[in-house]
Amino acid sequence: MTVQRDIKSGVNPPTGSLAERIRSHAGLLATIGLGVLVVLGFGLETVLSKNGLSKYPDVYGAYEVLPLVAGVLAIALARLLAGLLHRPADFYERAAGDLEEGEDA
Amino acid sequence: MPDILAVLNGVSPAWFLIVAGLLAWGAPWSPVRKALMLIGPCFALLAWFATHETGVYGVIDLGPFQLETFRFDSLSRIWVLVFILIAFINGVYALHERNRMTDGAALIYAGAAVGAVLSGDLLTLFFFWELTALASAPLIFAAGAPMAHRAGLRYLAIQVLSGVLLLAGAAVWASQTGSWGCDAIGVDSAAGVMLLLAFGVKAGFPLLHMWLPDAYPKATGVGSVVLSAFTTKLAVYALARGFAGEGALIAIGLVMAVFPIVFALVSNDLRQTLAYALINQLGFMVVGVGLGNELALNGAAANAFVGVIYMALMFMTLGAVLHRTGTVKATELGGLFKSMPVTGVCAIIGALSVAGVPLFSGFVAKTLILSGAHYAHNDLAYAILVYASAGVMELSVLKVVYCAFFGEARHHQVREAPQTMLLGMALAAFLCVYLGVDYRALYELLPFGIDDYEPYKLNNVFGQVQLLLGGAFVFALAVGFKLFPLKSDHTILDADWFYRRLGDGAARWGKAMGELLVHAINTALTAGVARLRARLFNLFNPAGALSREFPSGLMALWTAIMLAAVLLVSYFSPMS
Amino acid sequence: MIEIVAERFNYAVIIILMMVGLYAVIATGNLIKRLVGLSIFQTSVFLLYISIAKVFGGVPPIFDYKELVGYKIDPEVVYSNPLPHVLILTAIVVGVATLAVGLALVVRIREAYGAIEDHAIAEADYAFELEKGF
Amino acid sequence: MTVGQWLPTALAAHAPVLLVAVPLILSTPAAILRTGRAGWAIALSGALLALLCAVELFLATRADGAVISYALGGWPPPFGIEFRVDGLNAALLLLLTGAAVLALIFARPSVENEINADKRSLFYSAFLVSLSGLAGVAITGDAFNLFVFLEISSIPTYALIAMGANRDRRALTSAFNYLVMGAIGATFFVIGVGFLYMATGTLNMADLARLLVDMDGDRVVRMGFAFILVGLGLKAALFPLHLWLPGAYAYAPSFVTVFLATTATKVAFYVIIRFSFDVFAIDSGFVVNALTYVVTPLAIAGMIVASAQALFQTDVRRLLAYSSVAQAGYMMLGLGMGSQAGVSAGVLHLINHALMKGVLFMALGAFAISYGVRRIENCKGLGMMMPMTASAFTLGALSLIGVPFTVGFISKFYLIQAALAQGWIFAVAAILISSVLAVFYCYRILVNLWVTPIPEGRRDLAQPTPYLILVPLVGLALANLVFGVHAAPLVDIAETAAAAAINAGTGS
Repeated sequence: MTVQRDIKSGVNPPTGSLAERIRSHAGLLATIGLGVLVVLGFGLETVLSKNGLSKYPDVYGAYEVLPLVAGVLAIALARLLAGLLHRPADFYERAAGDLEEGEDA
Repeated sequence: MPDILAVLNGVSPAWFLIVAGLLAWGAPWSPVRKALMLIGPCFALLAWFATHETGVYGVIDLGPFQLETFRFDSLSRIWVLVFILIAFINGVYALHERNRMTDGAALIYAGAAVGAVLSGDLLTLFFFWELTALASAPLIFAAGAPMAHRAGLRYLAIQVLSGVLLLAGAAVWASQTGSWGCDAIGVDSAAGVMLLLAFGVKAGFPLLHMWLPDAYPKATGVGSVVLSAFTTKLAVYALARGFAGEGALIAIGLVMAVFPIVFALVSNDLRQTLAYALINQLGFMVVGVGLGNELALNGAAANAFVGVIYMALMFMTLGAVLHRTGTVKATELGGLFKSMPVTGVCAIIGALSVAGVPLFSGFVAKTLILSGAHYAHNDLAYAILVYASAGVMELSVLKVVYCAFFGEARHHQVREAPQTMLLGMALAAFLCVYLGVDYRALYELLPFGIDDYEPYKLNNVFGQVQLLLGGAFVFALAVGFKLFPLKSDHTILDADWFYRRLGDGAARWGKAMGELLVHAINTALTAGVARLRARLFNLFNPAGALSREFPSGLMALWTAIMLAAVLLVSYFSPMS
Repeated sequence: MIEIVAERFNYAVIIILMMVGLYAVIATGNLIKRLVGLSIFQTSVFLLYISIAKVFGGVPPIFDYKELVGYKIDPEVVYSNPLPHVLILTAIVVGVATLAVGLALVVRIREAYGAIEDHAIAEADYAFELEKGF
Repeated sequence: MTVGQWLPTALAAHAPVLLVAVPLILSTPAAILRTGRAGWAIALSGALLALLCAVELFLATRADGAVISYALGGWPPPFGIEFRVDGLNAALLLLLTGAAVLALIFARPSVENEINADKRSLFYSAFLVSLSGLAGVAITGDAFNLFVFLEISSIPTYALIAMGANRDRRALTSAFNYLVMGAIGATFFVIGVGFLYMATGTLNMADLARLLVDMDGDRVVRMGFAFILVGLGLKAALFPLHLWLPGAYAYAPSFVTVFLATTATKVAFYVIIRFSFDVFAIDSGFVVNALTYVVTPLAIAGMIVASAQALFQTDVRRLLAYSSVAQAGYMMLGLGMGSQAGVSAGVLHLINHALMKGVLFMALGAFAISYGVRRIENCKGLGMMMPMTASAFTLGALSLIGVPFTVGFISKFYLIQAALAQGWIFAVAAILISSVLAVFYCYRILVNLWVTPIPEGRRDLAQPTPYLILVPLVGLALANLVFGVHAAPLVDIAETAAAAAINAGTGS
């Protein structure tokens, strides 16, 4: 057990099998893969359709951009909201008097 | 149909569930209760199959009015079926649990929900409406903690309030129209508004929604599964019954589909995240009901059907996590996929269904509502729904799956969930996939025939996949740059602040001021005035003059006053 | 003027008695006095009924008895109405019975509480209630 | 006179007078015999005979508009005293005698527990007199005779309440209060009758009704109406004239509370209905105005204030007593509407309230016998110890709240409907608020009954509930349920009664 942990500790990253290296960078690889797919999707649409991005005019243009914008927007909003409305976890419990000073949930 | 089934023709499935629930409540032996939890839904399902013709059965004649306890038609039967299914799946899922309170309560709750869907008049609806409230509260209380107790009381109060609104609205409605029938109502009258509010409380309308993220995360692991399934979908059914095509519902539904997303993203309690995601789901259905065309109504029904299953699946996986780790807080979980792979797979299937990935059940249902919005030429609704569905809805379920099963590992020493829980989850997961593939089976249940509708058209699938990929990409980027998920244990204020903090604070302030006032009276008044105070106290305290044993003098005075009142009134009355 | 007053003198007295009786019930804390007030109040009603029965210029409704033809009522003579008198006899009996029960109760109350003032009794009850806790 | 279906014709012909006379006569042997059991047997047989007569009268008046008139002593009305039975008081007589029989079955164990052995026969004797008086009030057609019966029923009631002094001396003061107020109420009534006599020269109620139709503007008549309404309001515990009631219900012996709660105020209600709708013409402006502007606001205030007061009680019976005041508000509200639907709903609630309060007070009596329970916090764990009784109590409480499939729901439903027919949304709101309050005060008891664990040491005190209590208790509890589901018979009775009250007034 201790031996293994020594090997895997971050002192010497390049060691270890390919699978392990993939696993440790799974997040990055997934992000890149997704990015490629998204770009591919838009590319495909642009190539295949006559009027630019909108391949299916009856489905409102390049609405597929929406999630990108919306996702960014939502996460930004969420962070803003968290900053504004953020309270300790036991906020209500303390307010309601379930918890006294110095007591934990 | 076999002859055996003919006996059950016209017997409301609700009774099987309720009777099984009552028996389970009384049965002290766990195996008996577990058997009842499986047998009850089975019989209910048989009754559902046996009643193959639509119509009104089980009319109870109460003299002045008639209670229609079993109205079986194209709209109600799909809801009933999914309620029975989920009651059964929950029965399987809960096999490991030894809790007398929740077993019976879950069955009665399911029965009440089925009964409410099947009720043909507002009085019957009210009865089952309140029964769902009463039967579901134990599922929250059973969690045991004082927090759960308080949340359960808040939940119960709000649910009962909804029932009272319903009864009041029904009474006014009946007095205006002379009918207790539970049919199209509309918001033109005061009664209609009252009924809409009553339904809206249960459907989680904006600002009326706070009971949902408040109570669901505090229920027991098993309890939250059934809680997520019945109450809100029942409300959607009631809305579809009474307010189909009501324009206001589109706006309400859109708000419901959008605003919870932000809360879902920042909530630390994963079950709370799911509760917000549930409101978002409900928003879709409410928009579908509000649009009111056949496609959209079908979409609302289909969404309710698959929504019950995949939301239950999500709650089941988190229930399993809770069972093993004792927590569902994002900050305390992570990397569970290694130790609970089956649960993890089920969660992923659930998440894919929620997100609406093609070949999963969410896709075939959600696309109906989107098409409905398109068909109605409601561009704004369409755009917002797209935003809410593929873009961000996905984020919140991705967050649940990511926080619990991937990311930084925090629990190394847990076992896989119990076999029975896995079986329950597997059943639900199977349905999620099956309905996504064999979507005709789902479409045949819908209230309006849609043989010609084809969800798997190239543009549809392609567009949807693109949406999902975009959402996933944003999520992955955000995770990569450590922008998300937020890693802190916190409470995010929601509308419940108004009553939990502001209302509570006002009550506290009032009490403190009252105490100060009493104190001031106590100290400030001199001996001469103290006599008056003593009198006041004698009058108003529990043993005081107003309730004490010696009121005959006071009473004689009242008599004189009342005599004067009657004399005055009768003296100055005009002659008829 | 005098005539009007004289004509209604009875009713004035009745109203005064009624108010006196009711006031006594309201104002006094002494249970016996309260019963006395009640009696005055009831008596005013007896007077009311008897006053109703009085017909000005009427004679007592006592009829001559003539053999063979029975009672003879003289159409020339104005009689007072006998019925209210009869009624009020019953009411008096009822009033006496009520008073008797009331007095018996006061005796029992005195035995139980050692007091017949309502504030003393209320305080005793209050103390008892406090002892048990709300 | 209609020939009876039940009794031999000879008896049936005299059923009205027998109904009153039998209990009155039997009270003497009950007093003389001096053993509790014998007294009980005599009282029960008296009540049973009265019940038979009541059933006979009830059946005879089922036909539409049927009226039985019985001339007492052979003097024809309007000169002699008349006993007059129609759809309205036939139902009340049935309720009265039925409740008396059930209460008496309950009485034996209860009285043996609470009353000294040497007083029991006198106790039953007083009860019989009281029953006879109440029956007389309900049956008589003569206004002054009604006053006499009112006092005949009241005076023994004061004594019966005072019998509770064995357990709590406050019974004495409660009885005294009731006496003072009852006497004032009865005196007010008799003043009112005096005014009516001044104005019309008759005391027969049917005759009065005939004459009063054309005397709308007469101030003496209006004065009489005011006195009669207030006097009866006192007897019926109309808020705020209810102050005698909580003490009387709380400290009287259990049996007396059961009997009073199911009958005494109900009879006073009947008289209010009789006078407001039958004797005085309901279309007179002053009656309508008094009902609308005085009775209705007070009824609504009573429904809410008394329910709120019930919320803060510690003694279970006081709690239910305040709830009775609130329920009286419901009935008054029905009357206050002045419509046939309103009166019908009021009468229905009158009957239903007797059913539910009968169950509740009987169950409390059973608790008191087995464990001496009187306060709410002492109810802890009784659900486990006495499941049958506690279940019956729970059923009664649910009925009180107005849960569907209980009688409480039916009458509230009719009340709401009647209110809506008038367009009285505020009345509907008041009913709902009062019901919510009822939920809370019932919740306080029910939680103690079922949820809280059995306190240490109580298990050892266990005593089985006597069968003589269980039988009437369960019977009444089931009646709550049965008539809640199958409401038609009671509704029919109430509607006949309302029709009798209103049509008799306008028709004659």
